[in-house]
Amino acid sequence: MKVVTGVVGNDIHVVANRLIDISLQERGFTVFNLGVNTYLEEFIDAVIETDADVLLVSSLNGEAEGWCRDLGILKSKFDLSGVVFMIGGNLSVGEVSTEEIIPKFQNYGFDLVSHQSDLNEGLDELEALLKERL
Amino acid sequence: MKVVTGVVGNDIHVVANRLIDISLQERGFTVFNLGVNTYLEEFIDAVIETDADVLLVSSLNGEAEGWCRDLGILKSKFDLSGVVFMIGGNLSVGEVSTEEIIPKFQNYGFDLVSHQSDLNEGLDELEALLKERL
Amino acid sequence: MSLLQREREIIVANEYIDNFDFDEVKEFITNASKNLFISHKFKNSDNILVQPRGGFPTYDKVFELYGEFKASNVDVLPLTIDSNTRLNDYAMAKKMLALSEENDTNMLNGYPLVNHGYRTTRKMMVHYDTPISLRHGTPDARLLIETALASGIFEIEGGPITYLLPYSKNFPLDKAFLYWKYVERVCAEYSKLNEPINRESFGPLSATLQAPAIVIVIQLLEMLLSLEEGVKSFSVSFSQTGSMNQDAVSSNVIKKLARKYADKFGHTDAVINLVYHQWMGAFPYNKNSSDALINTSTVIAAIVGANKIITKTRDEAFGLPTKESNAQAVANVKYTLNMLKGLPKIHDEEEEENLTLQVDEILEAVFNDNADTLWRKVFNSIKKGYIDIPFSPHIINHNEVITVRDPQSNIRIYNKGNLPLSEKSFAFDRDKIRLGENESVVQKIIQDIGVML
Amino acid sequence: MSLLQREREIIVANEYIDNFDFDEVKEFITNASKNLFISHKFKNSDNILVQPRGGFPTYDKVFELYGEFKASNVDVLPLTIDSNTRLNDYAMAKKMLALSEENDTNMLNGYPLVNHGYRTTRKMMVHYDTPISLRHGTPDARLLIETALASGIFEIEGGPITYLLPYSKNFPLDKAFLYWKYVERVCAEYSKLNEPINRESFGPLSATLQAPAIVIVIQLLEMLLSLEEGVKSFSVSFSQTGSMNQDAVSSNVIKKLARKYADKFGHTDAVINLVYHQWMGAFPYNKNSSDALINTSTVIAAIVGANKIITKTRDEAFGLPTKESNAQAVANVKYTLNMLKGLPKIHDEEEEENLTLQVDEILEAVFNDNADTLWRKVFNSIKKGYIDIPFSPHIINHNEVITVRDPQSNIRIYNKGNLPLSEKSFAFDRDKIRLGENESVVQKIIQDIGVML
Ligand code: B12
Ligand code: B12
Repeated sequence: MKVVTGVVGNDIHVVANRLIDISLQERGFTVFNLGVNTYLEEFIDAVIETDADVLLVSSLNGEAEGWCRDLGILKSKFDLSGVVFMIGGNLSVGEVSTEEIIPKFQNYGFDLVSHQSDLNEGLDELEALLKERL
Repeated sequence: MKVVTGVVGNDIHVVANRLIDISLQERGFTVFNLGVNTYLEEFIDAVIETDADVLLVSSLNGEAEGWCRDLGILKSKFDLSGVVFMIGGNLSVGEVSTEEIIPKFQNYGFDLVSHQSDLNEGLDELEALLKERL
Repeated sequence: MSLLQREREIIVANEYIDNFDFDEVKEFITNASKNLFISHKFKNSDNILVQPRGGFPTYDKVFELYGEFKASNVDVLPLTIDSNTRLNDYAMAKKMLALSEENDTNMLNGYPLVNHGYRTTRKMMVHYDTPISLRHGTPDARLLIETALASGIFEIEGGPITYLLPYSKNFPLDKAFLYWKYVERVCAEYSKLNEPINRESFGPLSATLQAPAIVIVIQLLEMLLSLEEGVKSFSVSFSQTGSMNQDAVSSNVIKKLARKYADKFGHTDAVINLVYHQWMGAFPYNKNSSDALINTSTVIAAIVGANKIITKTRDEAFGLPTKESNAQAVANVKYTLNMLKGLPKIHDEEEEENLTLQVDEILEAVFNDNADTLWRKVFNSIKKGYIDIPFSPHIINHNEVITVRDPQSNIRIYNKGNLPLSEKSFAFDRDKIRLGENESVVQKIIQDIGVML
Repeated sequence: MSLLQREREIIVANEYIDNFDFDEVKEFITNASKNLFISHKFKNSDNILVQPRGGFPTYDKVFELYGEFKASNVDVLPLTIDSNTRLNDYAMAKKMLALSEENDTNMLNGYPLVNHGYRTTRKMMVHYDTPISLRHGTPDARLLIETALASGIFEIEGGPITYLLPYSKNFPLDKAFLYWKYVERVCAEYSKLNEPINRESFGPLSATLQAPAIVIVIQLLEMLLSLEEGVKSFSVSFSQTGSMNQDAVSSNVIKKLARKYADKFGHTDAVINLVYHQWMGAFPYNKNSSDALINTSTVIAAIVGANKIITKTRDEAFGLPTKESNAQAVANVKYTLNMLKGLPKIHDEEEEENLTLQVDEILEAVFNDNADTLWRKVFNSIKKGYIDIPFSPHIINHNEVITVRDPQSNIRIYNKGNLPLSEKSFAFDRDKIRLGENESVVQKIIQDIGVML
């Protein structure tokens, strides 16, 4: 399975990104890590280029809301129906409850949304979904 | 003006008692300090013996409620109508609001009740009342 | 039957308690779980043990409190006794316990252990299977201690000096010595059955401007009086002074001298532990400030290398803490101790030397008293004012020693009263004091009492 | 017109800002209140200055935030810039500012200063009449700094290394040096008009397992690059390491070496201050634990003798703090600093010696590079991996240095990559590392990142 990952927008928090890279590899994924400060277009390009199964976006500094609103538009331009879109990290500026955030990002077009939760639990969810889709 | 003071019941917190003694003297009162661990009967005896104008009771360790319930009975036995009864310090076990405590101790027979408040403000109140009564 | 045993029979024949079965108690202690013994835990732990304070009138409330504490990963459970029981006023305690139970309010500021009795109380102690420390403040604690030990409480705080001078107005001091001798002997006796019973002295005293030298002298004397009777596990203690450096100095000196004097008196096999009390003086009314104060105490305890820390809560200024805030305090302290790493070693040679000198000077005067036994020497020394603590409510205390803080907040002796200090060791302290212009000593003392507000 | 002035004219001719009146700005700074200058406050205060972090998208929210801070008795106000402005993306910042204003939500994680402009911003700064510190993380901060200084913000954080390696993925390093040279020169120029503008370096870097030697090398180099351009007031900084002893060692060494190298390069008249950042790494999700962590940081800052402390809040793990909890954090820190007395002096000769050795070794290699100017030497050293920080997102960083914690939680160099360390000074570090049985370095690193959780 191929995963494209990275941190969206003008966000340079790299620590989680490094750990995610390691964790995905440990779980047997082939990882294309675009690193921090990656724009949505770059993610989509990479997904298409690598024919990835999963796009796993991180956001830590609260910018995600601003950068991900246009995901729907981008998705509609390409046929990405087979790709799982996942986002996680710290998804809002200031403290907002998970219940409020999840539907918002689902509306943007993410299949899996994980706010301030454990990385391993998130990746378990991802694997479960991938299994389901097979 | 003569003041009898002390700490009621099985309460041995002496620090406030020392400061009250000094503060009363500084304000020109003649002080009869019975110290800590003083029972209600002893206070009343001392008031009568010294012909005091004020009985100023401290309680710090939360026992006051238990020891002061019978003040009314004691007061009714003697003619103490000219004496100002005051109590202050920390008047309940656990955290209880001042609004709840003041009427309770007024019912017991205290003219002035001061819970967890500043000593000087309390003594100002006392002097104001004494002036009024003249 | 030994004399002691005869006295014990009399003590437990008290109208407020059910019949006392010494044989059963002996058997219970012999077979008691090691986990109930703090002496065992001290031996097997590298970490500072965390012990809160706390006690409520009813069994159920204490049971719940312990549940909360356990959930916060507490190391040692406290049982704080109410102030009536402390003054042996079991009648009043009984009355207030009844009122508390009926109305589901707290009419007592602690657990009336004698009234509850050991058969009831032991259930709770065995249930939690965690060391319990008895905190009281009782000059005549004979019945209380019998009940405590029979309940599975294997650490007993107090002593003839530390539970008298700050805790009583006129209880006869010589009696206190004899009653505590009884306590020591009972503890020593039971110590042979299983792990040792730990005795702990109460270093905070009146918790207000206590000079380290006097605190340490009293700690060492109570330690010696206890070891003399056969106790094998003893904790000396002191409370946060308000100066981090003075805490470190006190810690270094008390550890060194406790070992030295224990050995000197032939108790080389006794284990000595150090207990640090979080700030014991007047607390701020702002609860966030209290949290900050408590956390700072924790950091200092770790730096000075205490074996146990006794905690306060953010409710301190207001009244007995709720079980929730008490448990939260434990959780916070545990977090801090866990997270706090790379602790430096602090030494201040000059301060340590002078403090050692002061302690040695006072102790020498005590030992030189010509009474025949140690407790009588100590008794005489207190009467003479060789030992004199500020803010004692007790009539025997001289009340001549005056202490204030220097600019670094170290507690310094301003007036030495009858303390047998040399000019040199006294001048070391006194010369560091600075009074403001037009500042009276009384004003300074009032300010210094409120140093944490 | 000087070359610099010509460059400045070009910089401020930006489509996102109104016209920039240099003469008016000069006059403003010349006559500005002394209270706006932290350099002035450093000179006239014996206490650690307390500075929170904080910024919101809209003017009104920052204004309110400052009001809260002032009520908590803050010493230095922060202005944290949003991450779009940091990467010179003024268009995105403008869009998000508009959204924030319309919907009264925060669509930016800081204050987009360039979009607001200096005329507006200055009103607020003059109103509060308190030193303000600019916190950004911008490699090309030329326009931002012009705007800040014109607004009355007289402390500028950052530097070509510390605001690049942790804050950027691929911004060209050589450009960063030149752009920061511009910043230093503008600061130096304005420093002649009134009190000096203070420059501060950002020691926390990526806030994750930074080895003290590397931090200090970078601090000293940014200091020298700044003083070289005429800056007269400079703050070096570092953040809590996780080991109290390592913090004390770092503090002693950085203070000593900053003075030494400043003097050595002829800047004897420059004032050097030390700033301590409360824990900068991953925060616990338990807010009580965060309070405890923050308080512990405060105690350490006081012990190590910092001149300023930069605070965090109990909301750290969750998101930008509310103004209330931010102000509460300041109040708590102020309480602790006030109450904390009798601070001991901590020294660890062996550790200090080795850290000094490591710093000197790296600096020697940097200075020995045969480029003509200091900034080029530093540039080459980073390219060669003589300077290499863990967890930098930047492509120029070698990412070969690996650090982990020893059992006392000191950060130690496990893999030195190209760091020009002697066998001896490296072995000192490396020999202290203990991996658990079957524990991989990666596992250890993950655990060490989460050391405060
Ligand atoms: C270290 C740090 C920094 C370092 C970053 C260094 C670097 N280059 O990486 C420095 C100091 C440079 C920094 C800078 C800034 N930071 Co910062 N930073 C932190 C901090 C303290 C720790 C982050 C970290 O490394 N954690 C350790 C890693 C392992 O954990 P993590 O990042 O939380 O990731 C875990 C989970 O989120 C999850 N996860 C992450 N992604 C994904 C994805 C999926 C799919 C799943 C399932 C899970 C998952 O798994 C990870 C591993 O457990 C956090 C606060 C905190 N969390 O304690 C703030 C924080 C993230 N920073 C913040 C901000 C705002 C900034 C700044 C904009 C400055 C500012 N205004 O204060 C700048 C950023 C500039 C920019 N362009 O982005 C905010 C974000 C605000 C918000 N969301 O509301 C935070 C939350 C602090 C705060 N409360 O204000 N920061
Ligand atoms: C020091 C102290 C001790 C010392 C006392 C030494 C001594 N002999 O004096 C020691 C350690 C020995 C001690 C023991 C105990 N203490 Co104590 N102690 C304190 C502490 C920390 C400070 C008290 C103090 O000295 N304050 C400084 C003085 C100057 O302030 P103050 O006492 O508050 O008095 C001021 C005002 O109240 C006011 N005031 C007082 N009286 C009056 C009267 C009038 C008319 C007016 C106007 C004003 C006024 O003016 C004073 C000056 O500003 C308080 C908590 C706190 N406040 O921080 C607990 C506290 C008073 N203790 C408490 C308790 C329960 C005990 C114990 C029973 C043990 C236990 N169960 O925990 C034992 C008491 C045994 C007994 N028989 O009484 C509780 C009381 C609980 C309650 N009310 O709900 C408190 C509040 C702690 C707590 N939160 O649990 N204690």
